[in-house]
Amino acid sequence: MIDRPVSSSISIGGVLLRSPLIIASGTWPHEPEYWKGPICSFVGAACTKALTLRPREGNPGIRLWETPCGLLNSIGLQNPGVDSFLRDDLPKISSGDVGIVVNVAMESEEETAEVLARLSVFEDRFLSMELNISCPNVDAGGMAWGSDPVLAARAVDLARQCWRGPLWAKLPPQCGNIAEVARAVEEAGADALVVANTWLGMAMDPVSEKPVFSRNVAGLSGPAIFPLALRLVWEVSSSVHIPVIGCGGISKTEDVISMMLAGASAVAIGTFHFSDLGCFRNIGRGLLEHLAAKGYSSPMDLIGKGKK
Amino acid sequence: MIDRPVSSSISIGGVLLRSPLIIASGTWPHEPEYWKGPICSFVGAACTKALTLRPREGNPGIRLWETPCGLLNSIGLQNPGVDSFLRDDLPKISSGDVGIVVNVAMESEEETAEVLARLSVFEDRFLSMELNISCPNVDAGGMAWGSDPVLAARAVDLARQCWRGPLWAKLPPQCGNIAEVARAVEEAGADALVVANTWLGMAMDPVSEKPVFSRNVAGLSGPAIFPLALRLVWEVSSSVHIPVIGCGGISKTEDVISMMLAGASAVAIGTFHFSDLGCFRNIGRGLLEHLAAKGYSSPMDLIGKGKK
Amino acid sequence: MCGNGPWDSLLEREVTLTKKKELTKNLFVLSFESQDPFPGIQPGQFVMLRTSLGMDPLLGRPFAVCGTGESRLELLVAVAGRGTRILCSLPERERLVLRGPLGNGFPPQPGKRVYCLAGTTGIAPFLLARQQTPKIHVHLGIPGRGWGGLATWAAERIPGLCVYSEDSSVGIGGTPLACIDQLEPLNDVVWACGPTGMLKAVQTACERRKIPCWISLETRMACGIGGCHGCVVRTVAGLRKTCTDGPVFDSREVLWND
Amino acid sequence: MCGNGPWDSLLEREVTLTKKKELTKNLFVLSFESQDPFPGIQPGQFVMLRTSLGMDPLLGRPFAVCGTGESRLELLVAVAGRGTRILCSLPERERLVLRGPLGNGFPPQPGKRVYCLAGTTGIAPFLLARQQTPKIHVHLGIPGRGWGGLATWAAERIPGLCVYSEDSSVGIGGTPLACIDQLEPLNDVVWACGPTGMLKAVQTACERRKIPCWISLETRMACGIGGCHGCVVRTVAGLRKTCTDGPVFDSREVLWND
Ligand SMILES: Cc1cc2nc3c(=O)[nH]c(=O)nc-3n(C[C@H](O)[C@H](O)[C@H](O)COP(=O)(O)OP(=O)(O)OC[C@H]3O[C@@H](n4cnc5c(N)ncnc54)[C@H](O)[C@@H]3O)c2cc1C
Ligand SMILES: Cc1cc2nc3c(=O)[nH]c(=O)nc-3n(C[C@H](O)[C@H](O)[C@H](O)COP(=O)(O)OP(=O)(O)OC[C@H]3O[C@@H](n4cnc5c(N)ncnc54)[C@H](O)[C@@H]3O)c2cc1C
Ligand SMILES: Cc1cc2nc3c(=O)[nH]c(=O)nc-3n(C[C@H](O)[C@H](O)[C@H](O)COP(=O)(O)O)c2cc1C
Ligand SMILES: Cc1cc2nc3c(=O)[nH]c(=O)nc-3n(C[C@H](O)[C@H](O)[C@H](O)COP(=O)(O)O)c2cc1C
Ligand code: FES
Ligand code: FES
Repeated sequence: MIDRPVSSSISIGGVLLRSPLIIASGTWPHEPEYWKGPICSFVGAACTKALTLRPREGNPGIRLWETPCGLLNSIGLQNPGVDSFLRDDLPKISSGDVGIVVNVAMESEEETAEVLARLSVFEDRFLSMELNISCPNVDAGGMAWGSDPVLAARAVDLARQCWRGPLWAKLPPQCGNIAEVARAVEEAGADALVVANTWLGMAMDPVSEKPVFSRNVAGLSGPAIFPLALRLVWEVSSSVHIPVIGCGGISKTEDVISMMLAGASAVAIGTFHFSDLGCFRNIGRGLLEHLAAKGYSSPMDLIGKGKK
Repeated sequence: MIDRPVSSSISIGGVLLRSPLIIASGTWPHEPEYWKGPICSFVGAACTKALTLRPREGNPGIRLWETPCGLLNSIGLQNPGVDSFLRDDLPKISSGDVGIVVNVAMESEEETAEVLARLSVFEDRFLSMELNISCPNVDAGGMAWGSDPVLAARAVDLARQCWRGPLWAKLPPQCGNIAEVARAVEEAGADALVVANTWLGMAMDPVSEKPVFSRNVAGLSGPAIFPLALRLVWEVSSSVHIPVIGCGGISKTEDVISMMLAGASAVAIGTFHFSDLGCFRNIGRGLLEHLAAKGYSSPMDLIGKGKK
Repeated sequence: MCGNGPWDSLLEREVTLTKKKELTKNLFVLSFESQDPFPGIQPGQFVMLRTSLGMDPLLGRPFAVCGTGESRLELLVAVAGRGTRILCSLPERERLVLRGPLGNGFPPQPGKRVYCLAGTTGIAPFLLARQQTPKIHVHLGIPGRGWGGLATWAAERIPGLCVYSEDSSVGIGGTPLACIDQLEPLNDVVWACGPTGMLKAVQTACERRKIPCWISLETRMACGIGGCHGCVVRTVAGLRKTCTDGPVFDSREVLWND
Repeated sequence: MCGNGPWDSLLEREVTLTKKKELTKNLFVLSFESQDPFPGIQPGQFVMLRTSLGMDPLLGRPFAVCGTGESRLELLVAVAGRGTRILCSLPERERLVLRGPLGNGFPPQPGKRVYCLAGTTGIAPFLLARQQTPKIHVHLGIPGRGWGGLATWAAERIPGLCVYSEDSSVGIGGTPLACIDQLEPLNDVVWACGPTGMLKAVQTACERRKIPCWISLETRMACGIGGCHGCVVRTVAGLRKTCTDGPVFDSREVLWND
């Protein structure tokens, strides 16, 4: 075993990231101090909160509910709309040193086309565009787009026509057959898949005897779902040729290694940094140590190795 | 509000249980001392380990893997076969004071018919028969039966012909549309539904760089999955008229109340008693206190109340 | 923001529980010691506290800072549910993780008389305020004798503390709202912290008497830094985040969530 | 099995960590005190230990009992992963939950000389055995000086303890297996506890020399009481549960899982 310098950088369908750790959409402040400096030193890219054409207030009532090792959320795509994002937020987050993945919530085809047209003007500011066809917290669109191979392909096809940069599609964990959806989306021209979003869950309030959330259901994230997300990554990455980004409950170095062994090219981390801001650094350092101990020169050496 | 004595007993499609807390299949020793006395004082019934026609060794290799607030298992239906169960185990567990729910793993139609014929001789020893069409840990049969409305109906239809006592069908959490499966099973003659079994998950060993389990995937149980199981109970109980037994991750009184508010008539608890044998008593006592505080006379007052 | 703790950014750090004092059943003063000094903390600013053991409970819990010194920090924690029960059951010497200080405190009021109205643990920010500006007037409301331990302890730290109890068993009968009637719109301001019901009542009373009033809100939080959109509150300026736009708001702006 | 603890059944109980002694880096002796007395515990029997704080880690961890008195119990715990790291990081006075004693210990050997072969923490059951039958012979193997603290501590409790180290830095160079060559098939029996690799070597050596031999196995466990089927081991009599059929087995019966 020769001692080679270990690099943490990876490439996802041509997009180069300095680390395979991505900050998951909807979890990171759009404030400049969080897009640079030591807090981001092991972060390969960060996703924005989902954008829609018009500003959205999101869901009323309780939005967060802690569960064992997990978090239910019903934020519901609150965002200032694409124009306000481009005007107010983009300059702030572009001033940092973290690559930006812009997350776009699939709405109607017309609305989504319009959002992508406006984002395209700033295409060079984004590492990639993540098409969110998996939000469980809205009535129209959202998850419905990603739950069916035909609809999912249609969404990605449309996006492909309106967006020339790298295009990632973020799939919902609950669909009849995720491998089929994944293949349909690949064929429609996605450059990578994010597997997956939050899982449909629910909470009841024993005191009021009513569902906690205004929409009854909500999305479950956090360490609780890791074993479930890992299984999806294993399954999807065996069904497509484009890179897969693992997402769901990652909290430690072993989780990242596991995701990559199962076929992921990178991972996105959301909920866990709510409790531990040091997680990117701890995971990143742990990953480098693991690679060195195993004699690998890059995290890419891990991708899919667990299938052999 | 009049102070009435609170009873904890409930009825599931005519089957009377002294408490809505059931011990989930495959988690409780078939030894007499665990089927009587204080350890069972708040237990309404206990399910046996899944039975098959012939003895089964179960899966080789690692069978357990702890996850955040959860447990992956790949036991794979290890059991001594129905004859040995009837000869050696049934006398032992019948000597106690806990009602027995016999769990039967769906195999081929011929095998299952044979198992049910042999069990039928002892029909009066069982509170009910739980048909397991949801085991994720075997290749043939298992979960495949429960993932599709047509197959699920066929399995229950067959069982209905071979078993005259109460028949519960235990559904898998991952099927294209669980409400459809539930309706098909109801129509085929099931008396109650158990929603649900373990969730398909996975674990990787970063050291060996291989999947931990011999069958790659395994079943996730424990508190981690509670919010997911609750959502299924909510959905299924709105789609059928027969009682639903909630199962998945229950660990506290609030969980039982939540399941019942969402439409469950009773609950099954598995993984959590691995860490806390006092859970039945703590949950049972908490439930009685809650009912008294709310002025209810029976846990049945809670069923489906969260939907109104 | 750079240090040599376990994380370069001192936004989050490990601390040691050095002292745990039970004021009354289910109410504790927890004192923590950090390796690195804390920055200046404004009354009303808060921290998120979690154990460093397992991942359940997963999220930190928000608490207003009630005392600081150099590398020392004090919180007043009531057992409200599972998370606080666990935090309050930890023995001294346990190591925990603390994120903060977070949010914006009560705005300084040069030339005005400040009346601080607290509901039970809502006294926390005013203990810190008093440490910094001794001439504030603090009024504490408690339900009754069960909370007497809090009143006694707070009175030691805030000479002249006015205590009210709903059942008249301790101090003056009634609630701190009583004092609003005596305030002067041009010279006085109110700072309030406590349960939502009390804050709404304070808001209404101050509105009526045209007394400037700032209130510190409590909402569920996941991140505390503006990332999750979980803590929003409806205001005249639209939805605002309690963690970064608050937790202290001008009471005239707050429209609540219901 | 009935008492007045938190559960009627004393199979599971709350205990207090009364003393934590660090023998060497990542190796601790933990002493617990229970409200109710423990039943008689056989060497080789184990308990499952978990924190009573959150639900992560979810499962108890199995440890052989290394000492008891009345309502006191002692475990020797090495940090092996996440669960043991958390257990060993708890400060004294913490409350934990303990299930047991579980399983079957080493079978008494009247009229025979008992040679106990331990690999590192595998010494635990023999510390208890020695407390009960002083005339057993105990041989401890450690990798090297890093584990010296264990050897020193164990030697205080087991006068005449034979210590071996693989790198010859402590005691005799080599492993406790060396002593098997000197044993007499009719008069001597071997009890062994330690890592699986060592147990396999002991099994083979005793088989060859026809020395009766009992080994205590380590497998993953969820329940410890025979409910989950997670801890099975392949034996000549088919699959057996380590928790209830073992953890001590006649070495001739064990076929292992690979
Ligand atoms: C800015 C701020 C300052 C606070 N200062 C103090 C203080 O100084 N002393 C004190 O005792 N308490 C304070 N609280 C309230 C304290 O955060 C809650 O009592 C605590 O989070 C309850 O957690 P739990 O796990 O015990 O309750 P659970 O009900 O089990 O908690 C479940 C979830 O709901 C959240 N939650 C429940 N109740 C509240 C609440 N009232 N406010 C916010 N989140 C809640 C929890 O954080 C957790 O995520 C403050 C809250 C906020 C937002
Ligand atoms: C009957 C018996 C007696 C034991 N006696 C002792 C003792 O006296 N002193 C001591 O230090 N250790 C003893 N062990 C081993 C101890 O149980 C493990 O080191 C411990 O469970 C590791 O937990 P972890 O969370 O630190 O490791 P992790 O690897 O993070 O644990 C993950 C899971 O795997 C299980 N696991 C991992 N390693 C083992 C192992 N070697 N044996 C069983 N389960 C394992 C854990 O219990 C847990 O469920 C004994 C094991 C058994 C079965
Ligand atoms: C509070 C919150 C808000 C989220 N908002 C979005 C969003 O706007 N767009 C999106 O694609 N995913 C969103 N997600 C999903 C996360 O990006 C991620 O896919 C999911 O939480 C699973 O990963 P985790 O377990 O690491 O959090 C959100 C998750 C949370 C917890
Ligand atoms: C170790 C183990 C073995 C199980 N064996 C069976 C079984 O034989 N038959 C069955 O229907 N379910 C079996 N299950 C599933 C449980 O009965 C239950 O449905 C599931 O674990 C979810 O509930 P829980 O989270 O309360 O454990 C098993 C679960 C575990 C953890
Ligand atoms: S707590 Fe996350 S945005 Fe306020
Ligand atoms: S640990 Fe559950 S059967 Fe042995």
